[in-house]
Amino acid sequence: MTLWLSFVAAGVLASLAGALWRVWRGPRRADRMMGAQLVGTGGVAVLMLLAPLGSWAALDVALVLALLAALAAVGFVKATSPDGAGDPEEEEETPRRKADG
Amino acid sequence: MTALTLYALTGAALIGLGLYGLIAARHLLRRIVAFNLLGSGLFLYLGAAGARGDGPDPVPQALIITGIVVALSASALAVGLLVAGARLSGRATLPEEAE
Amino acid sequence: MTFVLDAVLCALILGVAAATIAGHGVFRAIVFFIVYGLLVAVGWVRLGAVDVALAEAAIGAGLTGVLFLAAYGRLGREGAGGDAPAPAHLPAAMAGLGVTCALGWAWSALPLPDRPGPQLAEALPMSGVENPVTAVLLNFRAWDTLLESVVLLAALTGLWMLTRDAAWGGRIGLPQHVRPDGVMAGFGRVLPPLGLLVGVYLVYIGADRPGGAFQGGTVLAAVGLVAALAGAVRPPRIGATRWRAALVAGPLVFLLAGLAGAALGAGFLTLPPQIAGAALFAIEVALAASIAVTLAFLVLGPPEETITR
Amino acid sequence: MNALVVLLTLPLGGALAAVAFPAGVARGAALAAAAGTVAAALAVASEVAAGAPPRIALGGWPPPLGIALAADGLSAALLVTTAAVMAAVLLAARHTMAAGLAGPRIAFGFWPLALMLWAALNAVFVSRDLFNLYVGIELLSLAAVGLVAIGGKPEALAAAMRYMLFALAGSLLYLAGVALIYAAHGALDIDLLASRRPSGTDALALALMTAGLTAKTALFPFHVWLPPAHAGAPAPASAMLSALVPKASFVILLRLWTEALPDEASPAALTLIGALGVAAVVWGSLGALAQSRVKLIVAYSTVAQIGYLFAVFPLLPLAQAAWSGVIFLALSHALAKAAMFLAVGQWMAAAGGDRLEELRGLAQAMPMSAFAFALAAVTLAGLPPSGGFLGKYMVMTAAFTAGQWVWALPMALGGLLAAAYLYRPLAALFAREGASVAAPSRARQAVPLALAGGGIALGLASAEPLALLANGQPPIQAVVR
Amino acid sequence: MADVATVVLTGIGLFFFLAGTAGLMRFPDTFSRLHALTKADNLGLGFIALGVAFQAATWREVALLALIWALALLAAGTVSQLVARAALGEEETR
Repeated sequence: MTLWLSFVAAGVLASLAGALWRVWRGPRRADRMMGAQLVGTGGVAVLMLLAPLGSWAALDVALVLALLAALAAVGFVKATSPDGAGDPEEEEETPRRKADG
Repeated sequence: MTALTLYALTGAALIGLGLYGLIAARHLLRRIVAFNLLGSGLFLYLGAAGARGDGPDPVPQALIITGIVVALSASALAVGLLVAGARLSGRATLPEEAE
Repeated sequence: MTFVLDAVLCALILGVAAATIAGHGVFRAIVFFIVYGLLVAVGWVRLGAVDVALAEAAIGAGLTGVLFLAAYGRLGREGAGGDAPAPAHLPAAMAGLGVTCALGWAWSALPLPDRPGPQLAEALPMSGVENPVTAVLLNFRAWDTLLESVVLLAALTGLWMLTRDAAWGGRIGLPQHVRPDGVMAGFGRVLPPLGLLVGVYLVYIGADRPGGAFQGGTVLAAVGLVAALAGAVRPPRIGATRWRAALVAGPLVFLLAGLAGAALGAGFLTLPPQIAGAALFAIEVALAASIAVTLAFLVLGPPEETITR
Repeated sequence: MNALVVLLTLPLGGALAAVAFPAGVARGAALAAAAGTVAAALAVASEVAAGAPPRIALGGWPPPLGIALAADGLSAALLVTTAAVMAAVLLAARHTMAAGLAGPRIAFGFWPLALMLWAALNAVFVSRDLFNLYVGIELLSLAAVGLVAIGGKPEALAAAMRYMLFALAGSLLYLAGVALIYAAHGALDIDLLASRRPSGTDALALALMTAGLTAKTALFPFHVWLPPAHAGAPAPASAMLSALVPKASFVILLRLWTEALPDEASPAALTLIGALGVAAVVWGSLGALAQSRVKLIVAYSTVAQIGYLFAVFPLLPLAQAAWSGVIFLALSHALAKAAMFLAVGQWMAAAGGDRLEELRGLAQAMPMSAFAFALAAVTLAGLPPSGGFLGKYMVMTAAFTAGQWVWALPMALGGLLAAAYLYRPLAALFAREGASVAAPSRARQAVPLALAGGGIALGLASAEPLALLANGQPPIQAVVR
Repeated sequence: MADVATVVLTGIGLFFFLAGTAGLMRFPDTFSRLHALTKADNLGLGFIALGVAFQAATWREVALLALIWALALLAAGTVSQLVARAALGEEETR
């Protein structure tokens, strides 16, 4: 079983290379973030596969990774909005920065 | 070659990459990112060294956790300086390195 | 097969790191850095260091990545969003290569020393916790951790000094705005309760199993950040008294516990074994709260809105 | 309660109070904590002087499991000097860093940052654990960067950023060395390492730690960040940054090369460090000569003075007097440099700037602070009877005893150069032109004067400090050539 | 028996990951890539979680696996919508 689970884990990791190629290529920022998102899911999957191999505590890491990947995605959407603090679903013109100077 | 050696050498390579980025990059955010790579490579090296022998040594793990938190604090302050500087100068580089 | 797994992982880590340093575009470098943190967290699990893996997943991949993304957004706002191309730098390449080769050589020359393992095994039952990493952090090397909690505070105080005088007293971070009935706002309502649970769980189990104040505190900070970015809560004003109390609670409880040991004649930072468990739990809770608030404030950054007095 | 514990915890407690409470209370709490810390520093020094140096295994866990703290003569001397400088700086800042004058932002941030800086210095001076020293210098660096940036001007922010980059790179290089040490020996305690079984990797570890710490100390060629950072901060902050902060990384270096790993101190490596020190003396002095702003002159002078500290390294394993001499140089530089920055701060407040021509004739309006600057200049140039003179005298004696008179040359040359670059501000100050400015009260002018007087007194009453330093002085190595 | 289930289910999971990556690399535009990706990685993760659950010794671990999958589903669903919106406003450059 160790052999099979390591094989699957290595396979998932190897498949992530394709996602990394998308991060490198883009062309949009959204494409890059999608690639990162797939690596995040892949990382969670690898951690799940590692759990029966070594310690089940790896699942706690997977949990944190899944949670924080969601935070990173929100951070991404914010960072690509015009004023760094917006929401792509807002329909009206996003308020320009209020700060002066 | 054992797996530990693999991680230690990866750590050593990350340290070199991070050092290169920290010195060579112009954009300050890239430099701060390089600093984080350098730090994390160092932790990987220390962690691999601590995992030798019988069973992982908890002391390096505690040191690394401390180091990770310190690195985040330093990065946050550096990012703050970068943004505040860019607000005044309109650039994300050091003044003497502006194009 | 496990070796192949490790080899693939290390190759990915190195490739991602190289892609972070090389190439054009700051945004791409940041995304690669986030990916890097994810992969390194997996690496820590492979090295048997689950405590570190938790910290790396929460801090390296999570908060640091969001910090850089937020910085990218803010730079765009200041009209400094572009990359600054850097020519190849020969001395830097030689320095990097030199350090890598030296450390690679050192690995082969490192002796396997006597480590504090036996002393640790002997002391662990008296430390008040069962997770050896937590015992090192909060008891055996408590002075490091106490100073580190002040490092966080120093970084935040320094960061707040970068506020424009006109914005002093304003709400922390950029003024966030979202569509009230939109996906993001909904996300900001659903995720935080779940994350809160995870964070508290990590703090709670830290005494016996991987986890603890730093990992749990970071997850709690992430929860606060999601809530703030998605507009579910508004960050406090920079001078708000209650929040300042939250910032110092952790270091203060830690310091007082240490001084109590000294006052009782046991010595500074000495916890008698009978009460060590309870004392460490109190320290962990206070520390996690302070770490959560401090980290969230660090990532949100100084206030931006102009205050009219 | 143990004086050493008070010394470490009181500034931390004061910093926490200064963060938690509103500005008025914060300042009071900070000053109260400062008074207590000064008393604790004196108490620790008297314990050391009485031959009972305090030593704690924190938490009751002896190394290698726990962290040991210990005060020896070197720590005691630095603790007392730091207490003197910090007391003067905070007294000076009591006025200039109040909310009314500096604004609410600075009034909030200055006090906690200053106390954290102090706490970090004390922690570094007494820690025996290499990783704990890393956390200490990180706290020190972050507080220092915050203080550089506190002024908020574009130059200050750029200077703080540059400082930050050097500090980040430096601390990671140091940490890389610490990691190698732990990997090879399973211990981080200086005393345990002194009796370790040597490993082939120790030389690399020492080289990495030294490279990192010299970047943090601003040794040539890593000095470029220092002058703008120290000149860009408000005067009380500059005084702390220039007088005290470089001493922390210097002390770690001194302990590494003489206490933890003295067997790795090869003559070639020591000569390299010494040569960089000499280059720093020359480069810093020439830089100071080229400046027209007093603050920059004083900041470049720090580059040169740091050079002295490293120019002594080749003599450390050869002659006992070199070790005490270099510490005397460090102590007198701390007192004199803080006095200079505080005096310059008062002139800037009165004259509106620090260009040489703006300062002409200021000595008539502010005789005490002008005299303080002159006394501090005597110390920096190494003229008798100052502590700077005594330090150089000891180093030069050591150089001749060791038969290495080359290392006496920078001491003499640096003195001449210092006299040259300090002549210009003194000439401007004491010019016979009346400048009518609103001078600060005599009590405030007395603060830098007291510090500068301390630099002179160190030379006049040298017996006690020398006796104090003898406690725990590392023996010189059997010379291997 | 449990081992067979694990092998089959994780194998299917791996297949979906490979398919997702292929989609991410081969599909011509951002939106079709997003569409393919979300399906593939959610299914892949689901099958792997299920496969690993057959190795779990306690129900706590099974519950944790389910929680992680649910969290990933929630995050992926939200994120894909937001990323799609963000991509709409972005021209085809960096």
